[in-house]
Amino acid sequence: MKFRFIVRRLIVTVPMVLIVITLTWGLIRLAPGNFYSTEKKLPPAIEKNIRAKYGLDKPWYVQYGRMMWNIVRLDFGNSLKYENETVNDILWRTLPVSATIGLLAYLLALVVGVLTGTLAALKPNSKLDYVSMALAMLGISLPNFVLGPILVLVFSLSLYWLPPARWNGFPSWNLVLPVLTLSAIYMAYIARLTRAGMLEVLRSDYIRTARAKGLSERQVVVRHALRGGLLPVVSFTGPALAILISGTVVVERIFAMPGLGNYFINANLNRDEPLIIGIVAFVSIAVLVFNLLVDIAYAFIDPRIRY
Amino acid sequence: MPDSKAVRVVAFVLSAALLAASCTTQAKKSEFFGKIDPPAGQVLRYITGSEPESLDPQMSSGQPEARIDMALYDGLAEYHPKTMEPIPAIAERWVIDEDATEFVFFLRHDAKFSNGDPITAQDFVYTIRRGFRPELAARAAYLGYDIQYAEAYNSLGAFVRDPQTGRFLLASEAAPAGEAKNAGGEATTQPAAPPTEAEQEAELRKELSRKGEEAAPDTPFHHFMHSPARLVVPADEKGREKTFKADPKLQALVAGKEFVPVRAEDIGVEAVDDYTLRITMRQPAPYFLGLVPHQFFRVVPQKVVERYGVNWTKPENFVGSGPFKLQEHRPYNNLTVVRNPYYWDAKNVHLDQIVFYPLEDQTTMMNLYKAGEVDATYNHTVPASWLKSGVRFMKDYMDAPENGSNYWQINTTKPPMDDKRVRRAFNLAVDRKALGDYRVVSKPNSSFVPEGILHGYPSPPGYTLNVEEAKRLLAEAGFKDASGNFDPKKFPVDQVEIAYNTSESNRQIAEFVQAQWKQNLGVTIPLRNVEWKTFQDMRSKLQYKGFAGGAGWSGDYMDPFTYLSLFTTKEGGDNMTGWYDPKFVRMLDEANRQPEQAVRYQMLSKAEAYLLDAAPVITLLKPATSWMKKPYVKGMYPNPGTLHAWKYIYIEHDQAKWDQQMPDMTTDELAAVAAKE
Amino acid sequence: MMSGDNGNLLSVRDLRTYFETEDGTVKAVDGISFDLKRGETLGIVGESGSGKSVTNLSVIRLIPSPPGRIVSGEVLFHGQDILSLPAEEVRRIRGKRISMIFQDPMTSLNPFMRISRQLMEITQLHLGHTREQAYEHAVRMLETVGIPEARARVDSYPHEFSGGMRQRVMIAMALSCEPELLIADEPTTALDVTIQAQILELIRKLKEETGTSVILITHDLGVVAGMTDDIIVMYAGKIFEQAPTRELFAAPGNPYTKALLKSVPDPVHEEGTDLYQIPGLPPDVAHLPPGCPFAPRCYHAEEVCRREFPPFVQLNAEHFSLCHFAGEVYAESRAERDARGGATPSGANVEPSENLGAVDPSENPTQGGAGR
Amino acid sequence: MTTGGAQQADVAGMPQALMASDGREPLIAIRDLKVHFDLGGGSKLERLVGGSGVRRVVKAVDGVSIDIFPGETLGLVGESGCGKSTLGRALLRLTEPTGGHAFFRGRDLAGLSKRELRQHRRHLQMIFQDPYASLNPRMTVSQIIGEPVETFRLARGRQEREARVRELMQTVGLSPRFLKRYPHEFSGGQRQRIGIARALAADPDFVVADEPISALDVSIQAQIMNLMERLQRERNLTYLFISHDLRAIRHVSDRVAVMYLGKLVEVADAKVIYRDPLMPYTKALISAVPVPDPEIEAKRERIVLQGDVPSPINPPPGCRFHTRCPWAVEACREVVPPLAEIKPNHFAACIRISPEEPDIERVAPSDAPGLRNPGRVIEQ
Repeated sequence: MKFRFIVRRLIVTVPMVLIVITLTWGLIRLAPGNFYSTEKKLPPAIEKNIRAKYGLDKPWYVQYGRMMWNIVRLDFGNSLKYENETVNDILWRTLPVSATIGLLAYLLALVVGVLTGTLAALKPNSKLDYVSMALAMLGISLPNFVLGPILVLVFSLSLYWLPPARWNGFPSWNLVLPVLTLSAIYMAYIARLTRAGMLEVLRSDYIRTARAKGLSERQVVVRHALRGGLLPVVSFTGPALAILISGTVVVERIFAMPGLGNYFINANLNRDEPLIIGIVAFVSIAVLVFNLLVDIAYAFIDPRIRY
Repeated sequence: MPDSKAVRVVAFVLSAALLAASCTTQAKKSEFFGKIDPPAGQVLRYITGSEPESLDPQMSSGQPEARIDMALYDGLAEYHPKTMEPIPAIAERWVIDEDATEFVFFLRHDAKFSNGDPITAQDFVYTIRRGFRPELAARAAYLGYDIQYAEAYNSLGAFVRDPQTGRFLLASEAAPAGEAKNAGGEATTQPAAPPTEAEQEAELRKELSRKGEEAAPDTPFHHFMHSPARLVVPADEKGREKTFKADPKLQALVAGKEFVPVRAEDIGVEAVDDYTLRITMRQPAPYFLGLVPHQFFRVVPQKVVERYGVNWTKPENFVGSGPFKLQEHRPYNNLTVVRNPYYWDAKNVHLDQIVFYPLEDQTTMMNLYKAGEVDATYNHTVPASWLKSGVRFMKDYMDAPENGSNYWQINTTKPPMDDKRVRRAFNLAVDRKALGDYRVVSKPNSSFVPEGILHGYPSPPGYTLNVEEAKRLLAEAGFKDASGNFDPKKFPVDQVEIAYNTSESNRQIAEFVQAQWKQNLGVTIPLRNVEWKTFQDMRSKLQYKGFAGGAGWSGDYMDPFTYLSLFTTKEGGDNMTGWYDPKFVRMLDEANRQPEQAVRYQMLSKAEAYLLDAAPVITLLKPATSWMKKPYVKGMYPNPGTLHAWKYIYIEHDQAKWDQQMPDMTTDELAAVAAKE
Repeated sequence: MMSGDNGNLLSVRDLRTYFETEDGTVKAVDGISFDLKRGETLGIVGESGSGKSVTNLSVIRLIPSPPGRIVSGEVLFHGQDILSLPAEEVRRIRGKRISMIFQDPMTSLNPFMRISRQLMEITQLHLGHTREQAYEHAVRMLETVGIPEARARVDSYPHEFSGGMRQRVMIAMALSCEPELLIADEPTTALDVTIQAQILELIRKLKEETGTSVILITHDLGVVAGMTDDIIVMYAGKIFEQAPTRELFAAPGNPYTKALLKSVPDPVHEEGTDLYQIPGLPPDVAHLPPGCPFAPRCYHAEEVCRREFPPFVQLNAEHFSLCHFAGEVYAESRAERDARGGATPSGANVEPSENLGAVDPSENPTQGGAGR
Repeated sequence: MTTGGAQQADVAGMPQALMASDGREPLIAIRDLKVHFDLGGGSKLERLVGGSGVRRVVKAVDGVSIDIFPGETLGLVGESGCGKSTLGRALLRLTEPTGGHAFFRGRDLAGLSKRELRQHRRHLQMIFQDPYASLNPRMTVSQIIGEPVETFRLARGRQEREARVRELMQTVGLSPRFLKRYPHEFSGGQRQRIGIARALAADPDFVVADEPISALDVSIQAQIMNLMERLQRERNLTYLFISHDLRAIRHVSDRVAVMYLGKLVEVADAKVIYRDPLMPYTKALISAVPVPDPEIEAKRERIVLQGDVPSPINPPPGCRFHTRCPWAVEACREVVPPLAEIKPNHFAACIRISPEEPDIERVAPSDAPGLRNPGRVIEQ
């Protein structure tokens, strides 16, 4: 019963998000420093004014309660650092940036990864297999904070082909390098997953059955093998989209993209509590929803799965 | 599995890519760094540093904001593009009284906001009062605390009034002579008995008669400003109780009195008429003029601010006062400003547009610079590794000295560093020249105030390497063997450590100095790496042992006082050494009462010598600005604060006129720029 | 086309299928020849690694390549060599004229596809059925193999069926195009006894109804005993013995067959004595000794067995054995059978075996010379 | 439960021997043992979101009582999913029973603490179906076999341990040369020998052999069965031999217990049960075994059961076999037949037979004599 499963999962999601938020809130409090502390020490009177302005002089349970009440209303309040911006504004402004980079990267990874993975699996130990898997290894072993600068070095600083950083809307040449950088590892993983998945499926008994039926190789692959072979890719998508968020953090940093990840780093450095809470809540909801979607997709693809 | 083969292919592809990249970079050996391709028209693309916290000039305190605010807002004075000394802006001229407690600014009559509204003295009164509003919680408010009653208002103070007579209690009545913190100069010399109204009147008359011809006419407010300072106590009951607990005498004094909260109107800022602004200080503050160009004092439009609240700086609501106005703001990506046609000096503004890129990652900045996507960067933007690879020899590299000082703090409250001799010894055991050579961009700084940046300031002789003297001092402090010579084994290295906040350059300096001490004194002080916020916390609470590395102070204004005043607060503030000496504070006060700049500098120099002798810090380096600008960007100078008055800057499309080196810093060239029009 | 088939539906001649492994060349099938007449059932018996499955995958060219490869031989189907046909032609034979059932019904059906589609696919491909025709045909086939409420269940997924039901689906699929040859590769090994009985019953029944020839591959001598006309016993990629079923059980002419028969506990005859055990381990097919591959485990082995590869001895018209001492073993078996025959408690069992036994020696009195 | 350190039988819990035993004490006495796996469901919340509201319970073992006597081999036979492996595991508490008792020398294993259980494990060992999956691939043979020796402190010092491992290897027919090899270097049969050696290393009294030969080649099956029989004679072992292979069971067992969907349906001497099965399921089972003799195969009357084994989740009420039983009558759907002594030492669970009328073929078509006189009932 899929509907029941979805409802149950959603019900579980709510307390999980609240727990994550509470933990985050606690951790911010444990960390030393404040959003207003700078290199130069503030006179106590000014510090007091700031604390009063943002309600930091209230007891912790009042602050916690107020935060939770805000969250229940899905209003995370104003950023502390950028006081004329609400967290919701920031989320809505940064999300399209991160989503553009992330989804483009994943889409590219999916297309290239599945294609090369399948071709490699069809001719194991061939030249194509070696080359594509070598590239996949490269993708996996090169962290994006290494790959990004290498791409920049080659394409921006030596060849002057592509801009080395900055967001310039969609579509734009500025997207090429960050998307490639972010995509590489997923491409590599997906290629390897597809190859492994397809190899396993192609070895399986039901593929032998399909061949024994007299189907052509193309029919065997497309009709019978692909679905099972891509299951690992589907289940990878959930965690991948979650990792994607952390991946964009690095890539947004390298390429100075005004996305969620960049804000998240700065929010943490700034101890910008509402912003941190807002992003954490948003990301954890997104991760849970992604995983749920993947599980549902899985159930549609694999009829054996029942929840 | 094809993994082993894959590894080989990976290694090959990687090395090929890197080889290709390094070949192409080396092939293009150039005098300039990267692509030199001026943008079409008068557009400047500039990297400002972090995303500005706020575009509200009163709300920010940092340099990234200062740079943008300098485009969006004008003040009474502007920074000189080379020396950073104040030059006339909205104020055509100004008059400072003899003991530097009163500043009168005469405003130009054609200054306008970007919506065309005229800028008057009332706007400055509003702006300055606003900056001190406690509810605004402006971080930079402390910069103006020397304005009469500004601190009292900002920290929620209250005057004390006798309900019967209606007379306000004076600071001099409560404070013991010589320690009156809030009192003006006169207060310290006045008798403890309260003066009568008549006496106050007479005093004031005498006072006013000293003012020169230029002074603005007298007003009741002016009268009030120059009457003896009133006593200020916390306005809230809790705070008062705390104060009284510490001072029972004060409690007795105020018993039965009523408390009148200090109002914005009580601050020493007065619009004498539409175009005359008078600012009165609570104490002599000749350095205040250096602060006037600071964004905190730049004028904002009252109507717009009050109408839109925190959102007034959003592009759709924005009204400014500077040479440029806000066109687009996409946080963390770009902030674009365009020419403000209402600007009083609009005809002398050369650029049509400035695009500020808020970036924090140095490599990214340099990538953009090299790729020709930006025209100039802010200071300290060239990563150390790039510097070493030769960028600093390029013609577009700027490394002028900076208004800053890098030093280490010493926790003088804990043994063995509570002994002045020990602190001096450690200062004497550092070879600053070697450190400067090692650090590449920084210069050695033996004294505390950076040497040679402030014109006319005679720096006292600081610390140079003298190992013998250092050992002698340590032996004298008790770390000696039987024969009376210094014995490194006696030194309690377990009670001392070098704490520094996580950063590559801090680590390098820490290791270097550690090695110097080991070599020169035979003492190995352990290193401790601490995250910034924690580091900040342990420093301000004096919880560190021995040394806190990585402290740096960049001057708020061009005056030695911005450095020396660090040690006028005992707790809190940026002192963080625990060293406080009333004598030192008195020396500074006396210097500040000197109207003559040269004499004042002499006296400040003496105070600095006194500070160096007490050695609450290890002086080390003065930073260089270290940034880059394309040769076609003209009118932009490596000044000590890397703050540029944008109206002087232009894009030179004639290649022949491009800068072939760091721009000339003699002030004549500025006149040439102004003449260009 | 029909001219040269001698009534044989399938003739395999000197088939060799080798696998390249890290361990060297594995001669999984090494020179196998047999004939299958129309309407007959052939049993191929052997332990794992004996090459029995590879033989049959080779027949319809389903050997995964690499690592496998058919080195030589002919597979004459209606006199036409499948091994030399273009791939396209072979695909037209697969599933239509020769179809297969595999060991594990749990994994042999595509878990992601509805049963109906899997069944329709094959008739759409080979018989040119429209969707509707194919669907109706699928339902009919499921009814034929005894799946209750076939119409209601035809759109299920494989996992919704039990193991036995899935094997029925496999059979339905295999018989969809009324093939001339059905190859059943261990069709009941993964099933429980009661289900095994059902499936064997079903194959038997369908075979009788359609006249399809069947090759039944199994390791279980019990399964082939009741199902087949002829039996091939394989060991280490070679045919060790080949005979009509009754003959083989009554008078095995090869020590391996004999040992195999004795090592299976017989629930009817056996009286709790120690089971005969074949010593040693199955051979490592990649590294075979020069002589008889079974020699190291053979009770009858002599020096010559270890040295020389044994001859394929014809014991009578239809009985062959790969052994240096085939004749002796055969004689020995017959003697044992005669002795046992007299003592068999149930008279019903005696008669047919007596009949069979009586024929053999008279026809081939001089077969089985050890020296050949 | 008493948990005293006394070694002698727990008098209060001492079970009575149920089976004829020639006066022997049973080594293992199983009483009403149950292993239920709760799959959840049926909660209010579930109903709220559209669930069926029925709790799903797998009754893998559902009230089994039987005695196993010293030195005998009890064969436990049944189709996959009938619970025979779960019963074996529950006996050793590798799976925790959810009800009932299992006495070892009169001591209830179910009541033992983890620590006491570890002490008892020495006497109770297990051999698994898949010898590869049950051997740690990262341990050498010497370590695998030596582990129980060490755990139960059966040897002093390394040398003694090694000697014992060598001896064990020889006992199971492995060359001690292979001491330092890893499981993957062995064939299936050899691995099963390793598994047996490991089980023997603790010097047990009782061994549960869970499908020990199913994964092996025919020629190797005989080797392992013979090895096990030899070891039983030499070491006076008691076996619970679990298998779905009726021919193997028949060969190795003294007595055979037939299990169907979590319950025992027939228990008798091996010879008797094959020659003369009473319960319809046993009859069908035995008739389904293919005989490697074409003569017999040709003549045999087979009872081919229709349909599949029902799911052990919420199994059918009444006699669990009634859905497939050719002899089932109305009462079979309702009455759970007790395991009763139909003939001396021959127990069967079927209401259609009784001691008076043991042959179901001769019972009147809709009669259920078992309802009138079930015989000596040992299990409800």
